[in-house]
Amino acid sequence: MENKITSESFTIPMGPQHPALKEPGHFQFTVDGEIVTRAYVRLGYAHRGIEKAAESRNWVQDLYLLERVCGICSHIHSFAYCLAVEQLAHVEAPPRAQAIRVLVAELERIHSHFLWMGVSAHEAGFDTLFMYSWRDRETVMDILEGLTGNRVNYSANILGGVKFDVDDVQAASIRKGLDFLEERTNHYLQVLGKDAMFLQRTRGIGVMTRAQAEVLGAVGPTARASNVMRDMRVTAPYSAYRQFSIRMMLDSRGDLEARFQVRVQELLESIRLIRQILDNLPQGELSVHLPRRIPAGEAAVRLEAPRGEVFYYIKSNGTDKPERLKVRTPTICNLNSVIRLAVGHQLADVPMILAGIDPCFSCNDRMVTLADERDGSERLMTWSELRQHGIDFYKQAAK
Amino acid sequence: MTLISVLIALFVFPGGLFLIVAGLFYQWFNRKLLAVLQNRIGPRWFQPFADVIKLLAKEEVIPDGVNPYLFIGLPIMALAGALTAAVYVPIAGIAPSYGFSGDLIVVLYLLSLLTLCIGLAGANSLDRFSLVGATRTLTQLFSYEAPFLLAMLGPALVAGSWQVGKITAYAQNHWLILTQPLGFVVALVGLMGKLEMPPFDAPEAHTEIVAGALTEYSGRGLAIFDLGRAVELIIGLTLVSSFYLGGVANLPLFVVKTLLLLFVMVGLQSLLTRLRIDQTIGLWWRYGTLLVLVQWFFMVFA
Amino acid sequence: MNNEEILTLAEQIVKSWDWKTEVSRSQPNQLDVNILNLEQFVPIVVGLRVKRLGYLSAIVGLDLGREANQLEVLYYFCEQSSMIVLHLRIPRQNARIPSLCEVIPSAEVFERELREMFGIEITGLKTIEYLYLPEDWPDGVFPMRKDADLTMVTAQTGKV
Amino acid sequence: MKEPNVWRDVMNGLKTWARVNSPWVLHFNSGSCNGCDIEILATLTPRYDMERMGVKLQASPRHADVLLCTGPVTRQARERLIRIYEQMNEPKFVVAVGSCGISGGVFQGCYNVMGGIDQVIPVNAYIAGCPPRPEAIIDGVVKLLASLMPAQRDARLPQVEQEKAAIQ
Repeated sequence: MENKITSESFTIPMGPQHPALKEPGHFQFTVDGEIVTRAYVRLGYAHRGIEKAAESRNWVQDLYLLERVCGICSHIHSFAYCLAVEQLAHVEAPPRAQAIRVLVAELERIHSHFLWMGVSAHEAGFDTLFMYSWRDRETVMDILEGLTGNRVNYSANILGGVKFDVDDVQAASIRKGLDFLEERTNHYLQVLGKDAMFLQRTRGIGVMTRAQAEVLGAVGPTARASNVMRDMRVTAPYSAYRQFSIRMMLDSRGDLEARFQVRVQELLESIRLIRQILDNLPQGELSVHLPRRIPAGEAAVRLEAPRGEVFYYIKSNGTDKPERLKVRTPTICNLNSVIRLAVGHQLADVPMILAGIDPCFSCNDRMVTLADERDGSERLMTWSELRQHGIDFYKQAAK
Repeated sequence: MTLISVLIALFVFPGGLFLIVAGLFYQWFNRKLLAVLQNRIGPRWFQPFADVIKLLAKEEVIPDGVNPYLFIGLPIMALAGALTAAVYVPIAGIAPSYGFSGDLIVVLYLLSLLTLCIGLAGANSLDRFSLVGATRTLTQLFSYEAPFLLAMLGPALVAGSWQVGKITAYAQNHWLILTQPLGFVVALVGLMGKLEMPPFDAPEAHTEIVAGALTEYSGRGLAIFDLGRAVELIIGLTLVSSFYLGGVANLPLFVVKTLLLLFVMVGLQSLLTRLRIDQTIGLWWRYGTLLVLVQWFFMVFA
Repeated sequence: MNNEEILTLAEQIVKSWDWKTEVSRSQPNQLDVNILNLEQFVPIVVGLRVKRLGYLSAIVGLDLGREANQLEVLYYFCEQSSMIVLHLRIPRQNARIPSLCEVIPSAEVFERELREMFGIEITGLKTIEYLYLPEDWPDGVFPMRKDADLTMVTAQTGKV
Repeated sequence: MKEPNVWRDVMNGLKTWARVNSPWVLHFNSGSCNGCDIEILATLTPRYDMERMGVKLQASPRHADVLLCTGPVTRQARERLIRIYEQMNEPKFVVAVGSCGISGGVFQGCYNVMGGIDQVIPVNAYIAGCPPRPEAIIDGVVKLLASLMPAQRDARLPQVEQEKAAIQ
């Protein structure tokens, strides 16, 4: 009897400790049977207060702090920070350093996209693809380790340049790894586009139209899968992307399949770009000197992280510490779309939709929240509350 | 004397201990093969045994608000059901210990008892994930049960008996996979659904609902359910291979045929994506049942 | 439209009507618009939206310190490589700005953050619960303000 | 009198053997940067394959024996962490993975960070690194479990005694 009462609406919490989320974030889905009728997000489990902490540390310490905003896209955060600080100090990193930064950024994109492919295949219950894509990901991890000495937080950047050089031996080993990755990527492109069982889980699921994507402020591959032209590397080229141009991958379908296709095609494009950089690596110094105190001023930079546009704002007051540092990460823009897209879908599709934007909560949580979908009056109910609510509801109905 | 032989049949061989050990071994084979297909090394041969022993030694907490008798009783009932079913099935190539006309139906329903118990165990708990898992488990039960039953009745129809022993005897001389290929496919895939193997693991989809109906179980309860599954794996494999693959007259034949069947199932597992629960139902009722009915049509009129 | 055209058009828009604004170009690709009258803020954003000049990339809050006794909010509208930055300055006490949610739904996220971190009331913002700070966060402490008293962590763990 | 003792020893030995060989792991991120989390995930994949040690990633705290914790504990995650720890059934072990989990790491002093995992729940093993390599994570878990073996435990006893004496 009680089950009957509560079946009218049923809330499923997801996270913060939840296998679909490698990171904490709390989702709540109200379901009717298996259909989601409401979605709600609560972040803050990984909120550490990095922006505030950055104000109390000096410019060099901040580099290492910001690298740990996110472990998956660590390079792009320190890249953005360095660009902004260099802009404030009116210096530019030497061409060779810029090329190496972009090189690492693209390698990181490859690692991130492979990681995402595995995780989303895992969400779909396709563990074989998860295992294979992570096995292949180890190749790019080896390359990164060989280059920088660490598998995850590379700390390749220093203010004014990069820490290490790429010599011929390393270039050769990168090329060798890339050949393997290219072959595998082409294979995955086929699998993702042809496997009927997989398409059943992706085709036509979580469709976001171009207009929706623009209104919801989607960025990165999520936006590009809905045919929105937003790719900072192309529309607002920075650093070495001015010399080494990249093609924007677009798809007009806007569903999960499109997001898969866009990302896998970006892999091929990144591989092409890395080869081009290796062939035309500029000669010269690796870094320039930056003063300990950065001149007062403001700088805002926008970079293309694997997940989309990342925005850094830095204000300096002329001392050895920043006055204000603001980070806006891509996931926060894309989460908006998830909570709206989830409504009306099957509960079983939700992890896939979530994985479709490649969420990264630790990025966000440094400074953000988000919530709600419709009226904002969403209420958390425990199971017993819900039950009591149902009993009261029927008591009143009986009167 | 008879009492002793009955007890042995129930607790040692072919029921009880033997089944459990063999079931765990088959589980290892399943996991190992899956790992190899996924390019991994996979677990060691004693892994399922270690898992079960560890679970048995682990603290069991009965959560607040559940019926404690049901909480403890359901796993035992599930295992008992599966073990009882073994008595009527030609395990390890030995003719069934007991049999009566129509025991096929009893076996099939004893096998469903496990699923039913898992569903009830989930519904008994107050955990949301368990409840969704229970709903899915029972939904899936209703979707594959009919086609699977129909597929198992195909051999019964040609053998002219609804007794497992007699069907097996008939099937030893007839490779029914050749005459009833559709039935075989449905029975094989139905078995995967019954065992909640991928791609039919929506009821315990980790990424959506944690561990499904058994989220709240730990320790002993989980171990016993696990044993129940292991036993069901063996019985299911035995049934399908003895009906469709030309019978299991002796031990080597039994081992070869059941492992072959398991190999095919593992291959399917590693190749396929998890189906959504509505897709599962669609698959069974739209294609599964239809296929078997087509099969029957040919059997009756040809 | 190239960057220069975008910025010129934006400049024309914010200078039209009787909107009280100060316009400057701090960077070649950046247009800074100082909005002097808070009530004209939303109409200006609507004006930019109508011409599809940029999407809201980020909202940045700034604490200008005790001497200035002001908070500043920057709205970054980006299109291609050009940035149109709207500056709002408000007093630290009873800080209040209008919400953009009606015009730009995705602004909600940024405004909530602003509200929690700087204690700026957003008129018209529907959801006002703490959504990113912990539930037990003390009232009236806004972590990103320069004078925020954040000693409670040290008090709780006995560690720095 | 002797009979039951032998029986008990055998059963205890069996239990320990099973525990060492079948650690089911639950992963909790209490505010980490994901670096450690992806490395934990990497230990499941073909190159490292934790399943060959019997490690299985579990989703429900009720099923898990070892809690792998990453990251500094944020105020928000603190309660969840305690609740998950309490939901786990005995015997249970906690492993702090990464520098942040050990001490708070680079996030020490942030207003929303309480410090390392051991500020909140008891920790049995620490794995250092930022992030630790997958090999290091596997090594840490194995070392933790090996310490359950009576032989190892007894071998460590004199050392512990010495340390105790030294402290006194």
